[in-house]
Amino acid sequence: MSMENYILNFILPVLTISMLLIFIRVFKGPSLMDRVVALDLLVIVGIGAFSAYAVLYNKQVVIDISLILALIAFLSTVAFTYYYVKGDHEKDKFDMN
Amino acid sequence: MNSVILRTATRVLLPILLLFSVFILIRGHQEPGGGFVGGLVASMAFALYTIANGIGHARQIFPLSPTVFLISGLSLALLSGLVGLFLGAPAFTGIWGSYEFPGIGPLSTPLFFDIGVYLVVFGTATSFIFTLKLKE
Amino acid sequence: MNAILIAPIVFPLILGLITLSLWQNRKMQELANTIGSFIYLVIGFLLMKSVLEEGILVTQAGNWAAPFGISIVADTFSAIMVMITSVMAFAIALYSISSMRRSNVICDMVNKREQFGYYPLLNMMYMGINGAFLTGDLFNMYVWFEVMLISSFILLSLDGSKLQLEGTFKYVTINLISSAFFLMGVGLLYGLTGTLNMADLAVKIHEVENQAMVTVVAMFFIICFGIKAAVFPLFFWLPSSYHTPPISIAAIFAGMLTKVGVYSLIRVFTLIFITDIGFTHTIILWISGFTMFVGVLGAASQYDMRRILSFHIISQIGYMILGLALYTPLAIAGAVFYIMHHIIVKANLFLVAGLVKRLGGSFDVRNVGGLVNSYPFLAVMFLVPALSLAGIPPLSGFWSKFFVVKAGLELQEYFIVFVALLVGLLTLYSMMKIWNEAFWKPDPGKCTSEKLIPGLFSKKNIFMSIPIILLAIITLTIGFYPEPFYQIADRAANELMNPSIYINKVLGGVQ
Amino acid sequence: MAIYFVLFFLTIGAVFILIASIGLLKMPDIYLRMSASTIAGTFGVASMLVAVAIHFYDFGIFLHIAGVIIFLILTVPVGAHMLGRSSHIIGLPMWHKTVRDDMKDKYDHENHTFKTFKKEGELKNDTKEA
Amino acid sequence: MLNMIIIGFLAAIAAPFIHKALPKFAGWLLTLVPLGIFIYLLPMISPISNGEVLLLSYKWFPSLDINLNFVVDGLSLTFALIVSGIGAIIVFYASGYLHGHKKEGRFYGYLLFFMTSMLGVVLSDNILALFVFWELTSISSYLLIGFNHETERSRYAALQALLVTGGGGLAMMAGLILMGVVGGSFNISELLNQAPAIVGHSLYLPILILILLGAFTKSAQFPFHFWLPNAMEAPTPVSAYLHSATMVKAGVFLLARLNPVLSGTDVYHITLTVFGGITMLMGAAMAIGQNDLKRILAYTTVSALGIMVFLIGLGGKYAVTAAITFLVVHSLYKGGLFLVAGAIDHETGTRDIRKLGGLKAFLPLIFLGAILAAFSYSGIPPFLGFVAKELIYEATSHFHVHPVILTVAAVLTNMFLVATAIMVGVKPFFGKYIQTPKHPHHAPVTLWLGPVLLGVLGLVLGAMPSLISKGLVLPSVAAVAQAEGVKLALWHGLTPLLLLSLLTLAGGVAFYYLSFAVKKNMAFFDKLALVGPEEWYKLLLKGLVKFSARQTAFFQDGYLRHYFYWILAVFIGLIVFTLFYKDLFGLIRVDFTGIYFHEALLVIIMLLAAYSAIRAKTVLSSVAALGVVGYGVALIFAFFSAPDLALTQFSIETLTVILLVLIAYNVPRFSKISSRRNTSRDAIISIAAGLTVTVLVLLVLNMPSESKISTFFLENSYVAAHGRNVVNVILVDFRGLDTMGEITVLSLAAIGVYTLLKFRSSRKKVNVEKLK
Amino acid sequence: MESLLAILIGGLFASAIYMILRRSIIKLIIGLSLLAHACNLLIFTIGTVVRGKAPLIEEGNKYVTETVADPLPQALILTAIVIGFAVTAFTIVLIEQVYQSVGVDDTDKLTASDK
Amino acid sequence: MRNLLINVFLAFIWLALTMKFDLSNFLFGFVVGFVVLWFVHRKNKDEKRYITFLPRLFSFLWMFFREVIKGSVKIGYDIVTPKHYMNPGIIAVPLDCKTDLEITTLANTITLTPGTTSMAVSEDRAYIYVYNVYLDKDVQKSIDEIKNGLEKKILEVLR
Ligand code: NA
Ligand code: NA
Repeated sequence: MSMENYILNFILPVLTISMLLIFIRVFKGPSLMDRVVALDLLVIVGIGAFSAYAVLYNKQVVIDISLILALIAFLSTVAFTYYYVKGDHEKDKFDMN
Repeated sequence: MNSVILRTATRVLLPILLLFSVFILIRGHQEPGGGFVGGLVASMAFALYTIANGIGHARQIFPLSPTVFLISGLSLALLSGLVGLFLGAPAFTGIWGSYEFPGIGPLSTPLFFDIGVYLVVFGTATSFIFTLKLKE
Repeated sequence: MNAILIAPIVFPLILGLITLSLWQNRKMQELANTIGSFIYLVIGFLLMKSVLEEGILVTQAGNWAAPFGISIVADTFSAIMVMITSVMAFAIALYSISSMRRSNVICDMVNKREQFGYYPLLNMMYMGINGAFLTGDLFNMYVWFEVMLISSFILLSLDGSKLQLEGTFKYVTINLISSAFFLMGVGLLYGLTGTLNMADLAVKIHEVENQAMVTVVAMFFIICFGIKAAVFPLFFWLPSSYHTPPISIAAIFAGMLTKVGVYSLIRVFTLIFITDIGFTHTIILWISGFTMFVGVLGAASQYDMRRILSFHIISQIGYMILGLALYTPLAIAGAVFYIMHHIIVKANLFLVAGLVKRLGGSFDVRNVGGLVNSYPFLAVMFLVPALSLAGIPPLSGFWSKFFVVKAGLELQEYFIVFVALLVGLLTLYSMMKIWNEAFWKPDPGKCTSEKLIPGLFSKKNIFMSIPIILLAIITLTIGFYPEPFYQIADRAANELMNPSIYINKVLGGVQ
Repeated sequence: MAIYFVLFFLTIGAVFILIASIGLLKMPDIYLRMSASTIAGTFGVASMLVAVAIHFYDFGIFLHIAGVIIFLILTVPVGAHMLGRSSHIIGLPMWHKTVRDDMKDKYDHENHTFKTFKKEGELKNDTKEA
Repeated sequence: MLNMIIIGFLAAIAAPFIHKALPKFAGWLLTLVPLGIFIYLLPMISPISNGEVLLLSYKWFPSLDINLNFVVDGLSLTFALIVSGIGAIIVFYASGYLHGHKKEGRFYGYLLFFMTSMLGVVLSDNILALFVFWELTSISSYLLIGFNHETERSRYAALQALLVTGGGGLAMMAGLILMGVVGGSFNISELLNQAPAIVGHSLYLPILILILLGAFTKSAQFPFHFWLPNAMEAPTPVSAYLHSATMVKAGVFLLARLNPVLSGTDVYHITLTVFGGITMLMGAAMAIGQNDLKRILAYTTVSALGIMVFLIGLGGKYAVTAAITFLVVHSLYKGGLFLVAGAIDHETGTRDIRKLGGLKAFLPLIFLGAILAAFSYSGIPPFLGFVAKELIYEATSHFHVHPVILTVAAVLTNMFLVATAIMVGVKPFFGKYIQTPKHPHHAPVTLWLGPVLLGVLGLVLGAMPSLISKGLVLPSVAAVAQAEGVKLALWHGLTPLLLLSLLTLAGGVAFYYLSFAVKKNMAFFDKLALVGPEEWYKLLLKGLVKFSARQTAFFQDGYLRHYFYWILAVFIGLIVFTLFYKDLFGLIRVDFTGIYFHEALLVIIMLLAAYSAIRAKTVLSSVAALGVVGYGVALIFAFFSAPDLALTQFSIETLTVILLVLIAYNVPRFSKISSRRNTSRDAIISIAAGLTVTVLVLLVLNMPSESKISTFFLENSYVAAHGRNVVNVILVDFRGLDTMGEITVLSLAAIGVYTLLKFRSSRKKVNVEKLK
Repeated sequence: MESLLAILIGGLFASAIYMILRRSIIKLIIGLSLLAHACNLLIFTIGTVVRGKAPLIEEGNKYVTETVADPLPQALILTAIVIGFAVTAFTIVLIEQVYQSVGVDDTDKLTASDK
Repeated sequence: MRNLLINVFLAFIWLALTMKFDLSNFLFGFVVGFVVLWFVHRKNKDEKRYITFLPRLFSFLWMFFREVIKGSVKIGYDIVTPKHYMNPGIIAVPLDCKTDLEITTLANTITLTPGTTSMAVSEDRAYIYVYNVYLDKDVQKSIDEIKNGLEKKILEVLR
């Protein structure tokens, strides 16, 4: 089994299965924080996938994408938590089904 | 957001990210990146800083109105587009300097155009942030 | 030549930037905008002049040869549109001066508008409009559409009243869907032909192995431009929104924006999608009939002047589209002529409506009355565009209708001609309804402020009156002296009917 | 030889990411989910990046990757911290088997800060066995 | 000739200002305009009577062969003289009638505007120029009928007249264009030569019908006659001028003018005769039932117009001569009688003949004008009316088919007319004086001069018919019938026709007395009116408004999603229809080979996310699912060689989601507001739309273009544009203009967001201040 | 792969349409965003869909040496994404304003401008 | 800190001198630079700290690395097995760190270590609240673990 095949048939599937699981959490919530954690993780998985891609196609350019992805994930987390705390918490109770 | 951890982290991150954004901008012509992403990164850095340190602090290190960035960005892009026109070529003709600056390469109208894009994106995103912050 | 071609796009942007940097200084903004609008007017005329003298003008942005870069092309049709836009811009610039100074009548918040970017937005909208007119690239047209749209979104919502927000909301959402269709159409077309340059598309479209697919893709453009042009049954955004903004904005919208859609329809359906005319243009024909009819009927039950006028836009769009559908030189010339006439007349009617509101106190014709006695000159200024819209000879509207009807009769499309004529009659009915109510009927006394309001030529209203007179004079000129205007329209039509002229000019270097 | 290292680190990373994802789904409260997800952000991604570094074995790329890792080290914990902090401020419920909460009722809504911890007095009150 | 027209219009525009400057003399002064034109036209009689035809051509719109070509022949000159001559009298009359009226100046303006337009109609040789003037007469008529626009009835009548004549006009326009297209010219003088071609053309019938629609509506022929009596809301001078003497005859004029082109077929003659016959009988009969002076005159005008159409329909030299003569007579006496009616109204304050009597003593000169007109009207020798009536009977009795029926109809009509002549011209002046709202004084010269002049003219011309016979009537007949006319003569000897005339008079007197009985049973007529054409008009208008309201409520119902339904219906409908029509479904190829597991899974996740965005019960979960879709798109970009796109998509998606959450935070939960029926319908629609798009993509993928312009970018990106990231080079160089637009949009969005929020907040502040 | 993407595009399009047809204002904007994704993917799919062949010229080369992805659709999509973002941002804020003025998340309550 | 920069600078000079820009050469250059610095500063009391800085840094990193792996495996095991071994809780850990940088570094290190998360710093900066998934029966033991472990190492590196 070549490295390409290994990545294509093991690494990437594992990562996408992770995405599926994360997605379930994104959808289930129940609170906004849960979704934020999940989306955050989703971006992390994205970075992982990009790393695998960099190896797979021998393209280094994806690395910098990772950096921006990390920045994005961080920004969204901070923004969400910021507004979440600022906002009216009572409303979130509706969200806790 | 009164968290010393966040505050400290963003203060450390801001210069790094701004530098990184310029890096993204400059190398955009050769590798993935460019003015748009660069501008976004810069504004994200700024957004982080604003959220963590409050709009007052942010205003202190960023005294210009975002509109100034919009106007200067658009003007720069437009001017670099019109340079060709003044030289008798069609508008938006790329003009390249001969001297190769280290790390940047030759100065060129597409580069300035991209810088214009960077400024506009930065101005727009910052304007969003400030407006939404003001809204509270 | 390069400069004059790009100027209608670049200059409004420059003006927009200047006014934007004068954000808080109303006086300076007004001054800059008025002077700028005049320069813009000159640019519009210069472009027209160059095109008339030199034929189709082309410049390749970025100096990249034709199908690769973005071509900017001014044929007679584009030049006409650009010129009229500049005329409208000038009229609106003047009208804005006093319509905004007098804040208490039109809207409490109106005098704050400049502070919220009224002039920059207006100018950048012109940039988008002109871009759409001048571009020779389909995707670039999408970009200009968006420039135009987003400025119009903001302008539409500028006062932020509830009704306005609601109107804007509908306008925005429907237009976003239209943009999506545009984008999909461009994508599919690129897949089929591998190019975006419209001239190149016109060539490559014949090389598509399955021509039927071209026809399918053409439907996307009928839909997306149809929405922008407000044809049946895609017009709903227009009557929902056009009556909500301040009148100077409503006027420029009513005059210009739908015409951009019509322009684009005419452009692509005379240049690119002409491989299956029997199918595509028949569909357009049906659309035009329904558009005319449904639009005019929409107006019949309305009482708000702006609503009546809005519905009439739709019906008049039908005529223009009819010209395209008939697809003969006369018909296309008729459509072009119709556009010229309609922009001027419809914008003027909105401006007059603004004066009626100011002087009579309401947009609702039931609440206004007796204006023919209190403001006889205003009455004349209403009658000119109103009768013109109704197609009363020899005003401009008559000729427009005449060309289209004649073309229809020559093609033996009797039914559509019947619809067109019937709609003409109903238009007359609507216009006279406004006249009967607002001008003839005794003042119902519902708006008591009348005594306090100075006349048409008072210092406070003079800048509102001047553009109205200006536009009325244009209408009368077109009406009484149609020959040169027809010559130009005919020239435009000839170019449109013979796309090879356009194609050769644009692709000149390549082929 | 290097290829095996690459594969090894990739595998480690992918597996830990998968585990973190499962944890995210399985854990009973937000704090635990967060804790589970951190392992992906640190261990998982880091090992994958190491794999990339080994694969290219190039100084420029090494610098890039070091940059990414440093950046992650700077941001991931801050993000997690913010998540935890906010969740607690809002009062998102903790798992019923949570044994202790020293932060309870420490939040000062006016200054958006947490009051200091008083060891003796409050320790007993706050200690509660589930 | 053009100068004349231009002067007329200029005078019309100047009139209000002249009146403002010289309120006392404006009327006198403006009378000079029509009078001048009349005098200018008079000398042309002699060349015309020698058979000459003057053609003058002014270029106007040569590209479309629409030019101001004027023709002066018998027909146009006769009409032009009537228009300008009576015009002069009317303007003069109006200066007294409307003396001191607030809108007197405007009135002159309208009147002169009309007169000039009418001159344009009768003098035009170009049918389109004619149409232009024709419509102008409609508009001026509208303005004049609505002159007393404060009353609802005036406005109603004005609009009615405009819509009826305007509608007919539009039909006529189509007819004229068709005729021009068929005949190859818009000039009547050229079309005359094409007559056989036009008559023989398959479009002849539509042309005829369309033109007749124009003529019939303008000339108030059955069933379009109803607008004319209503038009009597106009001031009396207007009624005298437009609605009896001139404008309403435009239709007759047009028929006469186009007679050489269109006549000769059975359908032409039968249609004109039948409709003309019905109109003349009906108009005359209805006139009997009226009590209002002006309404009586209005219905008799309808009848008279019917007679003229009837005569043109009969054709032949007798009929046409009769028509032309009757036209002149009618203009003289009807104009006079209207002026009389106006004077009576002006002096007494009423027009109800039941309330009028014995005015002879108070208004002697008016009486003179009235009785002269009435004699001419009744066809009593030696008045011109007698000459005309004789000619009519001559024409009917000599007609080759059904002479008896035609003659009986003509006689009957004339009997009614005689009766009305007595009602209008005799009844108010004789008998006992009845108290009227105003006590009649001696009428000023402005009021009596006109009627007397017209009455005397009727007498003089009747006594010496040769005065107009050679100069006007015969050339007119030549123009209309392309044949030698009948010379006018007062005395034909003791013929059976004279007997008919006597019978007519006797019958007229009898009908006059019978009329009182008829009027007592008006209820019957009122009921009849309920099924008449005016009711159709009302129903049509009401129906229009109702239908419009319904239609608008149906289409423009305010529900955004219904608008989307329409758009989608068009989208799916058009595309699917085209796909079927062009039989493209067979070309779909689906190929699922070469897909990696993770790619498929990613697609599945995205679809699941999209689905859960739909099914989500809370806003946040929906937004989060949307975020997943967006990240998925970015991953696809990244997987398939678009790193720049992936970067952008990731950042943009995050920003969008952040924005959405900030905004949507106020909305706690989606309420379940759509019914199950709606949701399933929408589901079907959306799936259909989705399938359509999928099919399209598959189809396009199966027929990719051979060459793409991108090769150029790949080859030149580095060499010519010094950039290795081709996408970026395209963005900033190859297609920099796109990016220019793009950043403009961005800036605008920033301004927009600022504006929206800022305006809103300042508005809120205002509200708060108001509350305080 | 293109076929799969075609199905994805259709699915996204269908979801977008379904969301747009809902009465909720918020769902409408979510629908519009989905629509934008569908459009971008459509253009992307119609360009060349290849793995690991970004349209970048290798350092030291003057041209691309192998078949790479079509750069033009990518540039178009990039422009479209940015424009879409700008418009969406404005729309989101607009929708918030509309929502605040109506108070209910229901487009059926927005009929005043048509009455 | 200054010396670290100087060391890196020296490494770069080494790269420039050898004209061989790769990772191993950089590391080699770094070592050479370190040796040079050691040689220069071995008598200077203040500067000498740098010489021990690296060992301390590595010691900290090693400990951190160990903790990360330990925590990851622990939680990973917990996740993949059906039974829960978790005993979570929030504890207040008294702080010796004083400056922003110290506190932030400690907090981030705590968070980066799987199983623990710094939730907040108290107003007076006397305590850091830490969420611990595997709290010891004796809470003090968990507190000490942080205080004697990470905090000590960090302060050693930073002071
Ligand atoms: Na476990
Ligand atoms: Na942790």
